This record gives sequence, C-alpha cells and structure tokens, in this order.
Amino acid sequence: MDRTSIKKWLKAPDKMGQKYSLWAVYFCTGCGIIEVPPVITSRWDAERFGVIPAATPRQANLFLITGYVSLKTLKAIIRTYEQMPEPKYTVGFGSCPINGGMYWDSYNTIKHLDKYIPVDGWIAGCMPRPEAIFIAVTHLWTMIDKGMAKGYIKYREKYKYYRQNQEKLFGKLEWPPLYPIDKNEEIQGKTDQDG
Amino acid sequence: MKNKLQVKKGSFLKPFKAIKYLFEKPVTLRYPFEQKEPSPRYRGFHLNDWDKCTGCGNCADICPNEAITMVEIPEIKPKPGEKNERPQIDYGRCCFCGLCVDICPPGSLRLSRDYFHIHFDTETFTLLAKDGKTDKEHFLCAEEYSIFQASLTHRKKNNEGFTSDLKYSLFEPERVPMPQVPPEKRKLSFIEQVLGYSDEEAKKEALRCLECKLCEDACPAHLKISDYIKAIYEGRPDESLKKIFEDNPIPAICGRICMAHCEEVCSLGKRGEPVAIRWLKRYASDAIKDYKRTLGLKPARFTGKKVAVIGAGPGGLTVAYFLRLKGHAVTVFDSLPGGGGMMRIGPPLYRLPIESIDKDVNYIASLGVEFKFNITVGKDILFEDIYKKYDAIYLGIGTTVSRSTRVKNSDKAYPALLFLRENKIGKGIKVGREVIVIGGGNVAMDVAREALRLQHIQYPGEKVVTKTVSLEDWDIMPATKEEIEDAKAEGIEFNPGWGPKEIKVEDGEVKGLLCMKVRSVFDEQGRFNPTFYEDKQMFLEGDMVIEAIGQAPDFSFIPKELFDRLEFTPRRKVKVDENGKTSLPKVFAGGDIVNLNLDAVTAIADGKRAAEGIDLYLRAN
Amino acid sequence: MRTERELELYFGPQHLGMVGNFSITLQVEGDKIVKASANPGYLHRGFEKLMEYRTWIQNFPMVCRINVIEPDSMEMVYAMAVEKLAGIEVPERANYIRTIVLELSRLASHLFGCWAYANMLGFDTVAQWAMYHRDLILDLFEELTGARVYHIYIWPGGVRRDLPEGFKDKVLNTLHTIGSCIPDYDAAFFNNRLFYKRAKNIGKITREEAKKLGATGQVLRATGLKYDIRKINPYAVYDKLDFEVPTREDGDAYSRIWVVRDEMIQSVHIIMQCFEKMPKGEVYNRVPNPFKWKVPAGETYVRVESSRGELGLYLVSNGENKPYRVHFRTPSYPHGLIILEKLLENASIADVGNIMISLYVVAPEIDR
Amino acid sequence: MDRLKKEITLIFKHIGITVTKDGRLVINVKKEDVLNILIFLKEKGYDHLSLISCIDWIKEKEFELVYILTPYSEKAGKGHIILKTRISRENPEFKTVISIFKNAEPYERELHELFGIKFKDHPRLTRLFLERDYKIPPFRKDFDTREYVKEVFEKIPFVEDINENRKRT
Repeated sequence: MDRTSIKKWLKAPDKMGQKYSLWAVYFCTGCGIIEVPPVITSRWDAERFGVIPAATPRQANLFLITGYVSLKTLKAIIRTYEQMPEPKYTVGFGSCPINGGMYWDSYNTIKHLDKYIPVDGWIAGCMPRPEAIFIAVTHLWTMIDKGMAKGYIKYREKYKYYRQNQEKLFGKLEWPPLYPIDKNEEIQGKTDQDG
Repeated sequence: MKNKLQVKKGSFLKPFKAIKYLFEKPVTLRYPFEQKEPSPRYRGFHLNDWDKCTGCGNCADICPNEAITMVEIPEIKPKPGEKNERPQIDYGRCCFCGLCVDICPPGSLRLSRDYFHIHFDTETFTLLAKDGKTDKEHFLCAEEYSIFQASLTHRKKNNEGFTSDLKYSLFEPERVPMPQVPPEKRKLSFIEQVLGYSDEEAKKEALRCLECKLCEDACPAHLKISDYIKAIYEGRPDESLKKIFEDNPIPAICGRICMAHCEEVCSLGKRGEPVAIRWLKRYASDAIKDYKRTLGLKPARFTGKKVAVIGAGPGGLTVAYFLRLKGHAVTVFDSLPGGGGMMRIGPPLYRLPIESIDKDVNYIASLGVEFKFNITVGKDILFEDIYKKYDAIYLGIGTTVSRSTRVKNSDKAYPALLFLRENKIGKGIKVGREVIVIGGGNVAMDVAREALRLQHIQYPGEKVVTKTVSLEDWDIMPATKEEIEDAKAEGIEFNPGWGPKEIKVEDGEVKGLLCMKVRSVFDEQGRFNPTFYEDKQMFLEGDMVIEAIGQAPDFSFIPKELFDRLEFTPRRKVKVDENGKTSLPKVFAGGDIVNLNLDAVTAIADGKRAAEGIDLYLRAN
Repeated sequence: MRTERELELYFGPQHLGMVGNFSITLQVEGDKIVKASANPGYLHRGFEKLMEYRTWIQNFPMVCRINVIEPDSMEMVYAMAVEKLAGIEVPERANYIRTIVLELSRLASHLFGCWAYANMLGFDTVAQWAMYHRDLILDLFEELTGARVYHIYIWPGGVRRDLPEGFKDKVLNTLHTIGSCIPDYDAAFFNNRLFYKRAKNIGKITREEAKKLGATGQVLRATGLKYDIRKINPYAVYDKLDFEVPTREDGDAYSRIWVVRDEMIQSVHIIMQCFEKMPKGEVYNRVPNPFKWKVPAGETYVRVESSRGELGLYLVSNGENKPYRVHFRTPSYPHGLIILEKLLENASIADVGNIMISLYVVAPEIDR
Repeated sequence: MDRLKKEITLIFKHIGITVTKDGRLVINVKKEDVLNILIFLKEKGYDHLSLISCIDWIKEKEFELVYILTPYSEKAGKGHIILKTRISRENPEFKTVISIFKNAEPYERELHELFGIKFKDHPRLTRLFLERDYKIPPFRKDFDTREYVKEVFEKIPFVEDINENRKRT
C-alpha cells in the first residue's frame, strides 16, 4: 500500500470499503452470465478484485446486468435492484442493454436498460471477455473514487420518472413505490450526505 | 454388462487426494499483471482501411442487427466509382459475428483484437471504424497503450484479428466464364467471338451481384444495373429488359461494345472479377426475341412538333426513341445505308454483328421514328432546309474524319475509318501480307484484328503478320485490357513505346515504317505532347500501313453563317448547356462532338439528356 | 385440495439454488413440495419470430445465441437444415471439423454442468477444476473460431475457416491435461461417498415415465435406454467413428451425472479419432450471394444430439430469401417444463436445485 | 416406411402421404383424424412426440399444426414422421393430444400463447413466456415485431430527457 492509497483510506474510508468489496447479486439475467462462472472461479478469480457473488440482494452492492433483458426479467431486476441497500452500482454487460443488440427488433426485450433503472457503466462486447469485466471493475473503482457512480442517487432523485417508465411497460406495478413519489424535491435536498 | 453398471458407493477417504493441489502452482492468471493475448483470429472491434474502402455499404446491408450505418464523410474526395461514405458501427448493436468482414469486397473491413470499451455514457459506443493507417491519434504503439485506458478511442496498433479471406468470402470472386470461340478458330473468319450466356450461366452470374449500386453511379447513362441484374437472377429477362429500356434503347449494341465503365468500379472487381454487367445486358436483349411485345410501350399522343436528328448513332437513336415516346415526330438522317452510325462501321463483325444493330434500330423504327438513310446532310439535303423545316434539331454526328500522323509519305497510309468502312459496308479492301497499324487505342485494336482476319481470308495458309505501333507503353495504352489480351491471343505483334517517323516507300509501294523510341508521351501538365529519342530508331517491314490515331468531327455541312455562331469549348468540343442545347437556337448536340469520352454509352447519356431538353424546349414554345 | 398448511413459494429467478434465469412456483407443505409449476419466459426473445425477419445468412449469428452453454449444436442444426433444404454439399473435411467442434463443445458444456452440479452439492474444489478445464476448452475455441462463447463457426456449406496451424497439438495437449485429471475427478467427486449420499435416489424417474414425458439425452440414458441420435440418425461423421453410448440403470441424479462423466470420456475418444481420420481438402462450399439467396420451398426436420438430448429444428421455407417458420425443439424443453415438475412432486425444498441441475435444464433454451 | 405407408392408407382414408428421399414420412390429414392416427402411430412404435409446431399460412387463412414423431427404439425405424393438419385461422381451436402424449402439454401451451390457438380440454392454458398482453399473438404473421418495437419501446423516453427536454438518438 503506497502513500496515496493510505491517504485515500484516511480521507474516505467508506468509499475505499465500498470499492474493494463489490459483492455481486447472484442473478443470471441474460446470456452474459456464462462468463461470470469463469470469472469467479480459479482461472480468473474475481476475489482478487473483491468481487464475489452474494446470496441475496440485501448483501450485495453490485448488480451485473448480464446481457439482454426481457420484460419478465426486467420486472425481477427492478425488484432486485430496489432490494439492494445503498450504495449500489449497476453494470450493463454487452451490446444488448445499450441499444438492443441482437434483439433490437424483438417484441419481448427492452432496448435501453437505462430507461428503467440507472446504470453506472457499460461493457462493450458480445459477450464481454473476463478481462473486460476486470477492467470494468477497475473503472468502477475510479468512478467511486471520483464520486461519479451515482446511479442510485439518480434513481432516488428521479424515481418518479423511472417508475413512470416502468409502469408504461407493465401497467400498474404490484409493489409500492420505493420512495415517496410526490416528495421528490425533498429527497433531493439530502442526497449529498448519503453519497 | 450388468456388473459393470453396478453403482459403486464410493469412498470417504479418497477425496483427500485433492489436497495435493495445494502444493502445485495455482492456475489463476494474475490479470491484469499477467496478460493473456487474444487469439490471432479474435473478433473484436472493427478496423477499416479508408483508402481501400469504397463506401459500397455491403457491410451495412448484411448486418443482422442494423448496427452499421454508412456515414458521409465530406473530407473524403471519392475516386470515380466510389462513395465518400464510411461504415459507422454501433457497439450497442454489434454482435461481433464478422459477417461484415466476410462480405467486404475490397477487404478493407477487418476485426481487431481490441475488445475493451467500458464507459458510463452509451453515446460513446458508436465508432467510425478506422485503422492505424488513417487514424494516428487513437491507435497507439505498445509503449503508449495501457489496458486501463483501453477503449474505442485508445487502441493498440497493428492488432489485427479476424480478417477477410477470399476463400471463405460470402461473395463469389470469380466470374462465370463466358463461352468464346478460341483464338485459332476465330482469327480465320468474322464469326462472333463471344457466344453469350445461356439461361443457367446468366442466372449464376447475376447471382454474384451484391446490389451495392456503385456501378449505377459510374455508368454515364445511370442504368438501373442492379435492378436488371436482379430480374435476370429471378429468371425474368423481360422485366430486366424493361429496366434497361428506361435509360438505354440500344441494349443489343451496348451489350456487346459498351466500354463498361460499370465493371471498372464493380466492388467485386476490387479483389476478384467484376460482375459481367455488359454480358448480362446482352443476355437480356438476346433472350427477348421481340422487344415490342415484351415492352409494350406506345408513343404518347402526337404533339405536333417535328424534330430532326442528324446522325443515327447511339446518341441519335436515343434521342429519337425518347422523343418519339413523348409524342413528337422524329426524323433521323444518316449517310450510311443503315442505323448505328459509327457502331455500324467501327466495331468489327466479330464483336458486333449487323443483325444486332438492326434489332435495336428496327424496334425504334417500329415506334414510328422515320429513318432517312443514305442521305448526307449538306449534300443530299441542305442543313438550312432542315433548320427551317423542323422545330428542333439534334446533332449527333460523331467524329467521322480520321486524323493523320502527317509523317513523311503518310498519304500512302490508309485512314482507319476508311479501312473499317470499306470492309464492312463497302467493296472490301485487299490487305497486305505484313500490315502495320499505328495506334494503341480500341480502334487500332479493331483495325489490327480485322486486318488479321482479312489476311487469313485472303492468303489462306500463308504466313501473314499484323503489327501495331503505339506511342504509349503497356501501362498507359488506351485500349482496354480485354482487347489487348484478345489481340495478343490471336497473334498480333505489339511494339509499344515507338513513334512513327517515316513511311518508307519504294516505287510507289509501301516497304515499311521507320520508328523512333518515345521519351515521353505527356508533358508536365499532362497534355498530349510526345517527345522522342531521335537516335534510337527501328525499322518495321510491312506492305500496308493503317493509321488509327483518332478521329475528328466534320462540320462542313453547316453553313458558315450558322457555324460562326456555334460556340466551342477550349478543347474544341461543341459547347452545350445542361439540357444539351448549343449556342444555336433550337439546335441540340451530344455524343463525341460534345464529350471527351468517346464512347457509345456517354453518347446515350447525352442523348437522354438532350431528349429531355428538347422536350422541355418544345413544350415551352 | 389445498390444506391450510400449504403455501406458495416462489423459487427463482434470483435465488441461490437456481442456475439460469428460471423460476418455479412451488406449493409446499412444510418442507415437502406438493406441486411445482415451472415458470419460464425470463429469457424469451422470440427468436423464431426474429428469424423470420432475417435472411438465411443473417440468421446464422442468431441461432447460436439460443443456447449460450452449447452454441455449436445450435449452429450445426441450423446449418444442417439449410443444407438439406437448399441441397448444399458439405466437404468431407468440414464434416470432421464439425464433429470435433461439436464434441469439444459437448465437453465444455458437460464440464459446465459438472461445475454447476458440484457447486450445488458443495464440492467446491471439483467445481473450480471443472470451470478451469472448461476455460481451457474455450481457449481452444477462441483459437479456432475467434470468440470464446459465440463461435459462429459452423455455417451452411461447411465451416467458416480451416483449422489454424498447430491446432491439433493444442487440442491434444488440452485433452491430455483434462484427461490426466480424471482420476482426481473420480476420487474427489464421482467416487466420493458424500456425492453418492447426496445424489442417490434424488429425482428418480423410471424408463417408462421418462419415455412418456418425452425425455431424451442423459435423462433417458440414465434409465438404461440407449437412445442417442448420433447412433440412430448419424450426422457429420459419427457413422464413421467408433464410440459407445454410456447408460445407467437407476434413473436418478447420481446415474445422470455418471452418464455425463462417461460421455465426456467418449467425447475425448471421438475427438482423437477425428484427428486421426481427418482428410485434407476444402472446408467450405460457398453458399450463394447472401443478398439474393433464396432457398427452395420445402420443410425439414433435422435433429442432433446436443449435450442435453435431442435438439431438433423444424424449418419451413416458402422459396423466399428468409425462412417462413423456424421452430427449435430443444432438449431442455420437456426436461425443464414437465419432467422437472413431475420430479419435484413430493421432493423436499432442499433438493430443488439438485434435481434441476441434474436434469441439465438450460433456461435460455426453453424460452428461446 | 413404405410398409407403414401402406398400412396407414389401408386404415385411414382421405389422407395424403409421401415418403421423402431421406426416409421421412409426411402425412397430411384432416383435423378429425389426427387423434386416431396419433394413437395408431404410437402403437406402431413412434412413441416420442418430438415437437408440436404451428405454421401461420396467412394467405390461405389457415394454421397448420405439425406433429413430429420419432421412435424411441430403433426397431420401429430410423426416420421420423411429420403429421400435418390445417385448422381455420379465424377461430383457431383444436383438441389437445395430452391423453396420447403427455409431453404435448407445454408445446400446446406455447402455441396457445404465441399463436392464440385454443386447445380443448387442456388442463392449464395459462401464460408461459410473455409478460405483456399482445392484441395479436406475436408469432402470427400479421404481428409486425419491428412495428411493435417502434410503438412500445421507442416511445418510452430516457429519464434524462424528461427534465432536459432533449432527444437522444
């Protein structure tokens, strides 16, 4: 550990803690999940980066959206995402969540994931290689350091719109809103301390 | 058998064998400190060589995800027959299948072994594909490159991955061979050299076309090439012919002698052989015996206007055809006994049989165009009379006077046009045993090959030889490659890089040609201005010399007071506006007297333009 | 018939015991499952509809995406169907290469299954080995095809590129590495008493029942029926190769995984034989221009033995440049939808993952 | 296969049978005969229902149901049988074949969902794959998925755009 990183630890221990213990939700959302088992097992060993799969979303703060997202999965993703404690980060894998990818004309997959939940980073590829996943993790570190990975804050602030978009697809959602929708402005005020 | 399959209950202790792996080297790759190179065939982000890319857009068409869009790049000045569009790839769509690589005809699109792009902004995921050659900024050498910054704009140089291979390409690089009469046989007579495709062959050849439409831009007349080829592939030559007739009313002629500018730019020709567009047009016109019934076109109601067309060459025929369809009365004057103009006398019979010309001309005549053959304007009928009698006049007179080398004794040489004309529609000419043809253009090739055939006919079994002398060396010889190859195959001798100095004459008989070595053909400004090494000389023996070094138009039929008002461009071509109209009132012009491109299809394009101009003009008045 | 003690339990898609994006609704009474109903569709993309919108060649990068674990058999079945409809011949060497690729991918898929199953039963060490060895095979695929997962390699007319230089040695090296670990696998996993205890009599199905429910693949072979499409309807060059169809008698999870183990060994033998017998020559007969290619009207049903059972493709062409109807018969379809439901009845909740993975249910294949 | 063909033509009337070159049997039957012929074929050893598929012949306004049968044991033969029948497209209804082949259940459920074919006596014709409601079942030929994507997914705005009133491409 060199001086800069000690400094960082002293300055913002919470950020450093979050950075080096990214626990991923155990949720195989799409075909990109096929590269996750190699990543978390011995050949590539994601634990060196502090990434391990967590049993439930309550224990996790990293959500890997691995590939295309069908409507049914999106519902599960939203629920899982809302269950995760803050701070939480999402990473979109591959082409499909960015702009539809292979399934750009499918009636059952969504084309832009960031219309429904915030996404902090995207990895190009179909599928992304394990190496790209690691580099993505290092990028996420930098973003956390610089305070750029603020997807969850955005979700809180603009929850009204996210919920709107979600309900455009599913009709009325069966679970209650995560944040009070009418008092959007109030929430915005106190975001900074939480970040 | 049963025993073998009996289930063993296994052991509790044996599994501890696995402990031995504790003492072995771990298999973990300590990435990113220990890096693993992707394989040489890896399919990563795209590379595109902008110099090779033609902008044909096949990659965009084949992409299953519509990830590729062709973006116009204003900075690129496209070469003729290319577009200034380049593929832009959306990595929010791309599935890295590499179909775009396998369809890329010039092989400019490749996939690299870069695959890192991690970003929080989805708009960074589109990329105008370039490679290290054109883009020095974003392609870095190994020292500057770091995988932690790697992205679409921070890439490794020379990191080629999946590249195109002709053997496995999605297009067929080789043409369906055209059945031809072998050289030994064809040089003995004027039998048509190319036999034409059968239905099967035509379909197979039409199947090769990728529909990128580069050819349609290159064709002076902008024929709807990919459409008519598609119709041939679908087994409907009638449909194909209809498409052709929208822009070109003489397919039987054009399908044989067109210079095929389209084939020069065909994207398949970048690495393989271009689609045989000309032969397919010929197939369409040959497959339909009766144009009139197939096309079913009728002239519009008579407008009351009369148009005179002087010259029944390709341009004149086109004007006549289109104006007649628009309902005007058209009269065509020509001094030859039949239609076709230069096509009738120029191309030898083995390339363009008279029947094919007549097929096109007769169809146009059947629409109600009046042809007056064997009438020389200025001699049999005065231009002034025509000028008074008709509402509009089209000059499609072409170049009818052969140029001469003007070397010593050049009056003993035959002009090429006289030679060709006499052979085809005149009394015929007795050729010598050793013929020398001066010139390196297509006319020279025609003359030489025709002379060779005449030699074989007139001196059967004897030793005869035809030689050509041209200023230009092999690389800049103006004749098409195909022609040169055919001529060589028939045994014509070439002497490129030599200029004529003197025709040796003894007792009034030609004995040969004295030549000088050419120093350069063009001067520094690129103008034609040959210089010679006076000391390097060569004597070619021969008893007949034909000059085929170009032709000039003959305007002598136009009265002086009118001719003086006719404006010319600096390069001695008739000046016309965008409607084909000359400076003389109600006179339009096109073809060789207007264009620098001396070929039939340009004349057709001019004719089409003039027909529209004349129609506009007539309707306005 | 619902008693008061019964309650409904949603199992998946986000659940530790679930491999893949799949869910099951369980009616449980205490620990016992009364009724299970599978709830697929989390990965439904409407492939068969999308393929009707794409040309014959454009579909070729599509098909492999249906099953991420074993994309090659998908490519194979599509290529076979198109070749049959369009009457395209495949060069002999290409057939050998196809067989090698198919067997390598079977090996990779089975190792993935071993990973999942070992993980599920708590044999983490074996799981790590299996995943490592699968990764070695993916390296081979990368060398051969240019991608780790979606190979897009077997296409109508042959294969996309010839074998790269030195590929044979690399394959044999890798197979040797994996093969030398088989005793370790056996000791630590297959012959482990704990494994026996955890897998024996779990998810048991009789042969009659399996046939009735449309089982294929190891689910059927574990009940003792020698049913293998490579033997019945040989494709590629399987009729020229010498291999066995391993079976077991009991029809439970333990037997299924043993069948998988034996199949892996057969796969290795097949690959070795292919390299021995492979002739030299062309590997690709060019298909017509993709923009104009029209496949003659007709219909066909072709099937191959994928790593999980019968993979079929019903393909209809109406003579256009696009397929008229595509329908994949995927092996996981009956396994995951009715056999799973059947086996889960009266099982305990703890065994759900165990049974599901032992059936080799691959969710994207069901949903398509 | 030829023997089987003879046997079938003896028992059933008005059916079209062809044996293809590669030893497949293609049978076209009226919809009333399907169940009987399935029972017959099952007894003859074609005891594995590989697939039930459906083709939407929109021009002829008909659905074609396709049953593909293969034998489990090699004794019955090596090929497979494609059994086809047509039902009307306006009112797509058919009888379930679960009583003969138990594994028909999910296939019929799928066809019900994706083509809108009702199978009488099917125990659970519930949703299988889909989440949203579709006016036209999505696998029918008149359902244009590209149109649908434009109408549904592309109309949903980006969250950033709602506030800033900009349009992302």
